[in-house]
Amino acid sequence: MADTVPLRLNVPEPEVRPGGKPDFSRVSIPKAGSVDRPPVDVAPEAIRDMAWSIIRVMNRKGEAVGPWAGTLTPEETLSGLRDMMRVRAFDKRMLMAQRQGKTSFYMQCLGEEAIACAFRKAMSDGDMNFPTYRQQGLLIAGGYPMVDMMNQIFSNTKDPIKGRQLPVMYSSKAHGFFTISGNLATQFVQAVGWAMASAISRDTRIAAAWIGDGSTAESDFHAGLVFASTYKAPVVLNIVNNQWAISTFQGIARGGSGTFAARGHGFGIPSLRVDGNDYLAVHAVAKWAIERARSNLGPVLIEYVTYRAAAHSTSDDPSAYRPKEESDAWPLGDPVERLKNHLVAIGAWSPERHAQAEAEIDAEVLAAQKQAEANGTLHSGPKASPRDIFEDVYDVMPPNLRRQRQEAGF
Amino acid sequence: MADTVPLRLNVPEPEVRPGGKPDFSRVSIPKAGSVDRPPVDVAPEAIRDMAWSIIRVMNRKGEAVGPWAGTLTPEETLSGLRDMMRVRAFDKRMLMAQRQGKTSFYMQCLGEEAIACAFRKAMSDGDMNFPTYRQQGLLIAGGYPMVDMMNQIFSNTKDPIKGRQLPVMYSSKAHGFFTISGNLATQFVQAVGWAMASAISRDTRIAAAWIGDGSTAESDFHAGLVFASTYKAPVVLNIVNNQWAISTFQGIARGGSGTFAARGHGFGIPSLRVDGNDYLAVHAVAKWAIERARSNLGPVLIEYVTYRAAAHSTSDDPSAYRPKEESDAWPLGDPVERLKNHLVAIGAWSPERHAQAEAEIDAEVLAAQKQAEANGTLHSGPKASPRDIFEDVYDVMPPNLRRQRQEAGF
Amino acid sequence: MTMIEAIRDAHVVAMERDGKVVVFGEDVGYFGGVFRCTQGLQEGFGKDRCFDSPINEAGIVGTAIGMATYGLRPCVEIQFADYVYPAYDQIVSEAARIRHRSAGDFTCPITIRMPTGGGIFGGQTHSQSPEALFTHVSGLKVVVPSNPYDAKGLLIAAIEDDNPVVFLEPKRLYNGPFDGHHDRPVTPWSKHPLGEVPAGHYTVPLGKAVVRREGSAVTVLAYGTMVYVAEAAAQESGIDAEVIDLRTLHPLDLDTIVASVKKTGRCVIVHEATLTSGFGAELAALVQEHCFYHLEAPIRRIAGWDTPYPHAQEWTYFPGPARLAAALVEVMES
Amino acid sequence: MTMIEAIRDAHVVAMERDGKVVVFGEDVGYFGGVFRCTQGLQEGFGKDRCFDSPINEAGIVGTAIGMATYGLRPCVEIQFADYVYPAYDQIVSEAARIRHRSAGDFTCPITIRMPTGGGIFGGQTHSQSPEALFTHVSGLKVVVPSNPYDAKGLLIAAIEDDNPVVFLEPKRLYNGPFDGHHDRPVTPWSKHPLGEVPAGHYTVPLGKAVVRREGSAVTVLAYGTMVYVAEAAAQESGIDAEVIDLRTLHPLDLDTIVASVKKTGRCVIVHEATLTSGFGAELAALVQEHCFYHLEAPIRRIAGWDTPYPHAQEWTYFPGPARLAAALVEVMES
Ligand SMILES: Cc1ncc(C[n+]2csc(CCOP(=O)(O)OP(=O)(O)O)c2C)c(N)n1
Ligand SMILES: Cc1ncc(C[n+]2csc(CCOP(=O)(O)OP(=O)(O)O)c2C)c(N)n1
Ligand SMILES: [Mg+2]
Ligand SMILES: [Mg+2]
Repeated sequence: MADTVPLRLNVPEPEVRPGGKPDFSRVSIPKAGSVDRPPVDVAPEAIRDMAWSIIRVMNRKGEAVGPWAGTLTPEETLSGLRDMMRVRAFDKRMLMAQRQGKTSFYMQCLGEEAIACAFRKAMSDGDMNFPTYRQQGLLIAGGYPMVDMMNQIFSNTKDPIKGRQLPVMYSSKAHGFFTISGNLATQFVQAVGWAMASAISRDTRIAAAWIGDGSTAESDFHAGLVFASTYKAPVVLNIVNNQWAISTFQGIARGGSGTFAARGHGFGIPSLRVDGNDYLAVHAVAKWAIERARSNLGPVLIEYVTYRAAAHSTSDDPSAYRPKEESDAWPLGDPVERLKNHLVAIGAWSPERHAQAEAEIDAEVLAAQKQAEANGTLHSGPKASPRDIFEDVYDVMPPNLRRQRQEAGF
Repeated sequence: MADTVPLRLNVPEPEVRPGGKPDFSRVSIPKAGSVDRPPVDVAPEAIRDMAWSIIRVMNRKGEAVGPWAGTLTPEETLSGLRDMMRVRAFDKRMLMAQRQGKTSFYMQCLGEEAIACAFRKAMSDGDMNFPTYRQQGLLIAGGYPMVDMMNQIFSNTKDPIKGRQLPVMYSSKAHGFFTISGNLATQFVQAVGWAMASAISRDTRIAAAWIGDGSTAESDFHAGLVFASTYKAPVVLNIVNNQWAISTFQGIARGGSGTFAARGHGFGIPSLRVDGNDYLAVHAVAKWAIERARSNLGPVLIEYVTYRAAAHSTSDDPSAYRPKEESDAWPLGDPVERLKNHLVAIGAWSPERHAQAEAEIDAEVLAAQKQAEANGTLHSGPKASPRDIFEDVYDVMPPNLRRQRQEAGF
Repeated sequence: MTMIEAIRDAHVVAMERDGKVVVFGEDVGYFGGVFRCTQGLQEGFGKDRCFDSPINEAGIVGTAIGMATYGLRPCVEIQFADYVYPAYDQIVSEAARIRHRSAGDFTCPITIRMPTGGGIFGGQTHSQSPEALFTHVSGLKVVVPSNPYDAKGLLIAAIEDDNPVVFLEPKRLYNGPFDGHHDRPVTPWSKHPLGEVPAGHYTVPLGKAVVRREGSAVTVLAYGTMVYVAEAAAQESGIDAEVIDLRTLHPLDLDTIVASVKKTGRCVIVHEATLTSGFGAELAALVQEHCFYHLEAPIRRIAGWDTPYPHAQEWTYFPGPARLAAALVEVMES
Repeated sequence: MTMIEAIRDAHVVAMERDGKVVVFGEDVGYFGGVFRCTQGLQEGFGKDRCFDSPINEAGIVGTAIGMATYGLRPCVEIQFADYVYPAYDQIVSEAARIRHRSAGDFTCPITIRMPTGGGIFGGQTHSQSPEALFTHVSGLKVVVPSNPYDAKGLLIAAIEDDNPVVFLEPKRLYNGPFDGHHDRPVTPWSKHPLGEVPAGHYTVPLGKAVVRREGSAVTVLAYGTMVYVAEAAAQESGIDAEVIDLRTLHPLDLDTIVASVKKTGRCVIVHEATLTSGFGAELAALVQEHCFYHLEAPIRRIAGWDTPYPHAQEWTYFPGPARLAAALVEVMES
């Protein structure tokens, strides 16, 4: 062994750090329309390469091209644009509200709007999402009232979850939105269980699991894949790769596999990779995956390639760990802009109507905010009841909690 | 959705259960010598197919053939045969000792002897194994005294771990054998950490992680792969696929991936599959993997295809869940018989010498047992000291334990 | 009926009454569990009501949670309580909190069964009693049956309960009421009145303790195996101890405890788990708070030592009748 | 110096003295941790002494264990104590037991740091105090510093200790001694004597409590943030309370506690964690056992309620000076 060279720890690093010039030349981006669309019952092995490619529909000219194009009418596409614009306007307002001290915390999904919005439109009522904190698009595109979201964010008297949870941790069974956990990845395997339950019950509903790139490193991700693979659970396993996990670039979670979609290959799960900033591509891929799951063909894994354009949360300042210009350099562009351009290109939309829609949506969000603020905000106005924290720990309050509630003076 | 067919849960089942006729026709077994031997610095992607194949060296005639042959001299091979015979004789004796009430519990590795024995010979002194309870071969092939193993099994006064642990849960740092845990899979990620430490320390030593087919479902398996992949840890990740996890066949852990080796593909880890009952193949593959790891080329994953010929442990009766004849039907044969035939085929061995070696080894094991029994067995003779259970909880005994030891009367 | 048979029977009753009850875990399907508590269920109810799971405790509990939020009532087995830790996050951060954090929008009616306790030469990883790690978690119920009758009734109640229930089965009691005299043969349940288990549906309510032995001198708080150790210690010491079998640790039947200690003026707590921060600490804290002016002696805790559960020396670790009897004598003398 | 700076300084001192000390965890490398406790370490010591880890707490602790058994001294960060549960199995079944189960053949000198406690509107997953889940596990040491001076000295001691140490940092104290008056501005550490932190190497020994406020009427047992709540409650109630800062929960400095309670005859325990089976239970059990004949009133526990830590109502949950003062008055009156 004398002539063996000493070992060295490999610590992956992003290409650039603050001060450096953003460089995404390593991200190879296939042409829109260039990736095949296999039949939904394709064998996983036959589409291996799709885990290293990127399904894209909109080309630079804004045209929808290739085999994945055509899953939405122009009206549906326009409604999709409006959903994304709503999400963006909502985020902007709530960020401001947090800065004004009306809530303790906020998380935007800036740049990632297409993913949840388009996915939601491919689902059916009754299907269930197990989301992370960055899928507000599922609620907004699903018609959940913005004012209820705001009530939650403001922890006010109409907060559906009674002030108990951190802002943005929504819950709505009726809207197919599982109660968000602050603990990363736990929902991933729960989604698989929900899907197994649907199969056990000879139901036709499917589940969708959501996770971030960084969180795929968590062990519950593995548990989800193991159970989904073994029982062929009717679940779509979504990985939102927005390049960052707080300050940590995706290479730390990903390791040597090249992509997150590749993780599915260890389990014989068909794995697709899609341009997460291309609303049409996301919709088409989601539709394909949901159809496959609902046809009892088992789970599908999808990696959405996107970029977290904003800070991780209001507690974060990304300029400490990545160049400010990185977001602009991101080669897949902005999802709202791109869908707008597409609609303009096909003659269904115009810059003027877009500006007008923006104004309408701003007004809509502002109206919702006024309505929500009337129910109070975190530090002023009416409040979620302190007495309420003793409820719902159990279905029936046990003696220890009754004693404690009394001691607390309620 | 009205015309959607109801979903159904897929619960994988083994081909046969007790009463059925064993059928391994699904196990496709490549010819010995037919799988290529790539250079150690090969790109993982280039050898993908090896995760669905089986590297084999010994053919039916007992010849060592193909590119993986030739890593051992006849003398080394003979010493390997003796190691396996020792392990087998040891297991047989200890099983009997358990039946005689000299210990509470025992676990054999019948049919799997080649794996640990051959792997050990490919390692260097200073390398560290993180084993499961079925790698006694690592100790025996590494020259750890049988009598010390027996002292542990009998929980007697010379038990190196002082009666504290279940039998077979050995520990020997000096022999590169990490203290076995009863909790499955925890060691897998620890091995990766040890390897990372070696790299951080600019050392040249590598680690080997061990896990069973069933235990790959555990989350620590994932944690191990994630960290190994990201930091390119110098570790060989060994999966012993002996077809069963107590009563559960390997399909429950494996799911849709076809093999366990495939798991590595999700992480860009080169993954090999080898005939676990072929001592020569195991040695060659282990050597390749260890060389790769030691050359700072990162982790390698190896799936050993074998069969758990005995009960899971002395607490188990496999006739309740698999046909008694299944073991005999196992198409990869018996590792001891096969290596013996090879040695006979190359003229280095004979049935007579084999019978003689068997007798010698039996005597050796019996002598060790006598020596160990002189130090006591679980229920008779001298005993591990009760006072000792208060030691080693911490480096220095804290006040609560001092009080308790006193209360216990020691 | 043995405790194993009673548990099996509880499953059958629950599964027959409610098609939403599903059962899974490691080796629980075809084989029926390493302790055989689920034997026959797969055959009787089909592979999608009872099945083998991969070896991933987080996955077992995590999928069960998903199923429960769908509307099923999973009852899952962790092969040994010692292996529940990988599932701890799913239990603590998820099962226990889903109702509260969603204000009842989602609920999580799951039962998590696991064999607990030592005395079978299982060493540190087949002997643990982790109940205190669950009693500290609001949102969970924690149950420890001590006999076949209770095991069946409590398990049915647990499965029917709308909250997550951790159900710890003292494995040393599976086949008979073990009192800690490991050198004597164990009486089988067939010879014990609590081995008489009615057919069909009944429940033993969660949250209710029971006085197993009336007495006036000192109250012994026990659960699981320790109930029989306490009975033996009372008898052998000749001290007229009142033995309370807690049955449910959370919610705790404090009324029964307080009434007894106020009557006897003395209290000894016994459990097999490690002493420090064990459930006995909570019991001692409550008893001294609620019975302070009635106490004539310090509350004593007899428990496993603050060490891992040893293999060869397990009877040194196990809080048997001799240790408990000595404590009773001591408490009577102080 | 703030507590964050003190912790950073402790890392620097430990890493400079011993090349075997390595530091990793989520966001701790380039960025220096979400609370910035490891800022500058990667730059100062290189990428293989301080680095970002994948988001897998079991992996962080599991690899740290492997490294420790190799011979390094890893000091790892769990981003919030609320996220330690996925690592619970590695801590409980492995780190805590390796020395014992191998009879000292392998040892596991690791430090697991984590910000703990609430009061920052973090909701149920950024506010928890899980210390009792570690004090029940023999083989672990459990430390909770309450000020910059101690934080540095205890952290250096923890890193140098040959046992696994769980090191809980009350995040509400990072920038100043918070006494529970959330409506008042917090005094920065620069204005507090315990914010004066010597340069270079020193240790505060594990296992030694300290009397923060001498008093004769009642003993208050506190740690972390509650030390300041206790001081405030004493002052505001006018009751001459003796406030003990435990600093290390395991091993516990029982002598200091017992001496104080024997002197005052009364005891109130306060912690932020949920009441039932919290560490206060163990303290109450010990105090009544060791000071029974000196106690003039029941020991009271003031703690977080048995609910998840709520977001908007966190000050209802938080055991502030008003609640503690009321308990002091009550204890004095009974
Ligand atoms: C179990 C657990 N560990 C750590 C955290 C702290 N944390 C919150 S978000 C986050 C990063 C997640 O990154 P990613 O999965 O990529 O999602 P993204 O924020 O990019 O959408 C971390 C480490 C947590 N919430 N839960
Ligand atoms: C965390 C944990 N869960 C469950 C068990 C119980 N258990 C012991 S061995 C075993 C089967 C393991 O099968 P496999 O990994 O295939 O290894 P083999 O026994 O076949 O060598 C199980 C479930 C355990 N020891 N630890
Ligand atoms: Mg991300
Ligand atoms: Mg196996």
